[in-house]
Amino acid sequence: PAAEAPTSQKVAAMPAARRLARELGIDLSKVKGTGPGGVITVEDVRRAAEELARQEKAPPAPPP
Amino acid sequence: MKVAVVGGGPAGYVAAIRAAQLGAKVTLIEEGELGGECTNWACIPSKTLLRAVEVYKEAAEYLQGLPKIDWKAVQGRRWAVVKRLREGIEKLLSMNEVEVVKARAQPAPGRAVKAGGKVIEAEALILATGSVPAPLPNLPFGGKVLDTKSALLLEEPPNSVLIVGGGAAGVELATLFAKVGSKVVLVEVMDRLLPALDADIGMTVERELRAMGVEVYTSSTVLSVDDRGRAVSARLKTAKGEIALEADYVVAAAGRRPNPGPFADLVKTDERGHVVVDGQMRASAGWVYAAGDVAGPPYFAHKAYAQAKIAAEAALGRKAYYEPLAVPAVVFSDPEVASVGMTEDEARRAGYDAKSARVPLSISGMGLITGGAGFVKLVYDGNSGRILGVHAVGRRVSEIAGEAALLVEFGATVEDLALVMHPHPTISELLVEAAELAVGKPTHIAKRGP
Amino acid sequence: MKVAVVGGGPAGYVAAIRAAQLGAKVTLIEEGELGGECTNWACIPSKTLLRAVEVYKEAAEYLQGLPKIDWKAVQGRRWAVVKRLREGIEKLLSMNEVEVVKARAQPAPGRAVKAGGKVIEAEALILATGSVPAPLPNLPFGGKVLDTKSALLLEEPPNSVLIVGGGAAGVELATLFAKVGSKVVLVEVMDRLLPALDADIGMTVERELRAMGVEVYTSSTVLSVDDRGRAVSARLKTAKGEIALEADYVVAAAGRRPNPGPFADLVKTDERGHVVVDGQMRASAGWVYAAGDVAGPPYFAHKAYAQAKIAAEAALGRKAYYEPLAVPAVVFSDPEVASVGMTEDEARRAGYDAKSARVPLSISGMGLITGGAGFVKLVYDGNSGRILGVHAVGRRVSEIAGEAALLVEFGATVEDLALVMHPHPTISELLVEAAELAVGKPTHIAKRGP
Ligand SMILES: Cc1cc2nc3c(=O)[nH]c(=O)nc-3n(C[C@H](O)[C@H](O)[C@H](O)COP(=O)(O)OP(=O)(O)OC[C@H]3O[C@@H](n4cnc5c(N)ncnc54)[C@H](O)[C@@H]3O)c2cc1C
Ligand SMILES: Cc1cc2nc3c(=O)[nH]c(=O)nc-3n(C[C@H](O)[C@H](O)[C@H](O)COP(=O)(O)OP(=O)(O)OC[C@H]3O[C@@H](n4cnc5c(N)ncnc54)[C@H](O)[C@@H]3O)c2cc1C
Repeated sequence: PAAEAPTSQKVAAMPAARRLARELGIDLSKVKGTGPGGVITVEDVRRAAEELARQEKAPPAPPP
Repeated sequence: MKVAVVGGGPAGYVAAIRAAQLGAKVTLIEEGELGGECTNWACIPSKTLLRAVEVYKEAAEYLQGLPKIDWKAVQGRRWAVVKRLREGIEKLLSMNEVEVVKARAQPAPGRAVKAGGKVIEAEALILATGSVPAPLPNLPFGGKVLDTKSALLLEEPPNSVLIVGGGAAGVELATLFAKVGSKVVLVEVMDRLLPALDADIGMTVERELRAMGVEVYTSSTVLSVDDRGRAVSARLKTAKGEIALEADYVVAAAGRRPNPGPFADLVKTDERGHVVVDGQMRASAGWVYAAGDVAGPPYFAHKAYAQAKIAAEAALGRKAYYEPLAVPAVVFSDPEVASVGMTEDEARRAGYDAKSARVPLSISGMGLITGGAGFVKLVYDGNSGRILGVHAVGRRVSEIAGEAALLVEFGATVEDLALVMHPHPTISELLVEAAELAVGKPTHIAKRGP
Repeated sequence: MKVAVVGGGPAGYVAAIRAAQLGAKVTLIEEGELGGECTNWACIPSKTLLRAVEVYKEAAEYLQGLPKIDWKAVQGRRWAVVKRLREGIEKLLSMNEVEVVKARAQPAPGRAVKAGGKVIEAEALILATGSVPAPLPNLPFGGKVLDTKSALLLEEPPNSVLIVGGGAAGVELATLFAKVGSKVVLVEVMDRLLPALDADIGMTVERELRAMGVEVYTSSTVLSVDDRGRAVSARLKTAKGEIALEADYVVAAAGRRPNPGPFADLVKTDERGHVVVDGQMRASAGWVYAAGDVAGPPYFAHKAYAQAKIAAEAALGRKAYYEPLAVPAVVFSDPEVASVGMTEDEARRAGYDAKSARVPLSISGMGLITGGAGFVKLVYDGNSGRILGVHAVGRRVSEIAGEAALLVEFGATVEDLALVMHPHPTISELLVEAAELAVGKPTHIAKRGP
């Protein structure tokens, strides 16, 4: 799902991270930042995207 | 993919280069000079002239008797710099295999533009037609009534000049002419100079211009100007009543308007005439993009560059968005001005626990070496410590505006900044001092009360 | 808690202020002037004089006939700036309730120092005794053989001067005197000027000094100097053989040595005499800390500030560590130098996929306006894009060194930098150009081949 609304200005993210989030349709408010003071870096966005891809590929958990 | 770009200023030539780099076949159409307003008639000429008068004026302190400035030499240097930059742009366009058409462009039926008798078909069109000077009400340009471009082309500094408009262009021109001894009167309709910026900035610039001998009238307007051929006589309405004065020239530096020209019918424009664009710089006609002055304020070359890159990338299908947190504003008055991100008021209105920390230039070595007047102010969020804006006045602060933009765009906190070593002695050290003040451990300024 | 600080230079007064802010009762002992070497005799005087000759020399381009420089006025301005800063430091110390003792300090039995007949007991001692000029081999200071401090105190610029040492102080002095017309010979033992920095920097500075008329001899040494009272005659061993020359003065700018003085017996020192410290600036005697020049190279005031804050915080039990990623080096030659973080070689040796992107100043508006010579180079990791170093030469680059340090300390990538708007026209824009070059989309420079 592409994030069409502008990224929230209250989420602290590095410029390249904001750009990549736009390209990959990642919601920055759901990404954990590991940069200085918890700033979201481009690596964090990449990791979040991989995580999302894994979750989408994984079969839905069987009902208990 | 074929892309047409109209306008060869900062927005146009940069859009053309970026589109070409991404593989497009690009045609750029320019009716005047490559480099546009900025390179040929505005940013570069003004800053070249300002640098010359800066050293002239400051050298006077160290000379026994100062010869008159050689204005021919000053203008000569200006042309040398402009020529070199313009030729650089020509070369960059040719190396990027951009076809340049020197003619006036207008829309053609379908997805095409007409220029110089040719019809140029294109899958995407980028409008970068810039802006033009707005005349004062009832005061057409011509004779002794100059726009900023003509003022920068004068072959001798005027003996006296009335500058209307206390924005960036007005205060820069006032600085320029005051330093070579012109009698300068500067009129601004709002209650302070540089009214678009942090209030302390305008007040500092006004005080320093006055110290340089400039007569400043804020909250004032020009009632009438009478061009008498050899000079003009003007009547002003000021806070203290009406006054009459004479000057060699009047310079209207009070504003510019967008210049969509014949393309105004092709796309939706706002009430002032700017092309209306979305976050990807796309206009109402989906194949048309706009960038630079024509796409709306603020009018800065670096904003034009940034929008141009987005427009080119979006035109070529990239998911690029124009959403800067900070568009730096720089004014090359004396002292200079740098303003990035939110003012304290803006931060408060945006819902932050807005705080600010301000340090005077006079506490620092380089501040005193270069003159001493001015300050650096950080605006930050009291909860997170995040830096939201930087507002500075002082000689050389133009060079710390890039760092200021970085701080805001990187989401840096005052604590982060306080811990980064900055070289001594520089103006950039004042950013660290302000950050230390914000965290309660200032070094070169007395600690604020508890 | 009681803290004693020995030395009132950048390290000492800053340590005293920080310790006081954290609640300590602080005594600072200084035998000379508050502000130390930097404020009184080095950084500030040299930069004030350099600014004066910069405008003098550049103004000459715009004057019909240049009057001689009024060196008294230049030195007068220097004293005014120094006095203001020194008085500021005095005031800051008193507002922070630091007791100042004007005397020479030496160790006393137990945890105490002696100074001016008093014994000052302290739980922590911070040594900030700085460094002193190192004479040339067999060439004691005195007569026509000057250290940098005396060179900066000359009442008239020399007609001719031999400067020994092509480091920061040497090239700054060469710039200073060349601009006011002195015949300058500059000798450096290594194969390039500024040998501690990126190789391209030294080569550029050498070329520009030569263009200014300075005779530069690298890979050269002084064989002998004969002080004949009214002048000196010297013999040099150069790459091209021996040469003899005459000069009004010789300036030894080839090095400084640490100055632990009577405290050398109290703590462990290294083979050059620096106090050995751990990551918290703690010396071998656990209650003793050191900061600034006496704690080791590099010799910079901003490094002294940073270490002083760490020492004060550590002395007061805080978990503060001195571990910067980048100590900016700045040289105020013409063109200026800014160097931060790793060179390409250093990055390679540290195991990175070291890459660099370099852009000349001459592609930019402000680069040409201010003179044109120089470049900005980014060193980055090819895998992550992370910026590891910034190396620049050019007028005004001193003001982008703070931004450069921020980039390195923040772990910013070239992509991050490429996306931050920098104001036009400024030197700081070149950082963005270099970053765009690194990501393969340069705007104002032809794209590198594939
Ligand atoms: C005195 C002054 C000083 C300034 N100083 C600075 C400064 O220091 N820093 C800064 O960032 N900004 C400065 N600015 C603002 C800056 O000049 C503009 O923001 C910038 O030029 C905008 O670039 P642009 O490409 O949008 O438009 P322009 O530079 O105006 O270029 C538009 C181009 O399009 C061409 N054109 C228009 N219509 C057509 C058509 N139909 N067919 C063909 N060609 C056409 C024009 O001939 C022109 O060359 C200054 C402005 C002024 C007036
Ligand atoms: C020509 C020149 C130009 C320079 N320019 C720059 C520059 O532009 N930027 C920069 O960052 N650095 C510059 N430096 C380096 C800078 O001056 C030093 O790094 C800085 O002064 C170190 O500070 P400090 O506090 O460690 O020592 P110092 O400034 O040397 O201060 C030490 C103080 O301790 C006092 N003292 C010593 N022993 C005792 C004692 N036993 N009792 C009492 N008092 C004592 C001394 O009197 C002195 O005041 C320059 C150096 C030179 C020589």
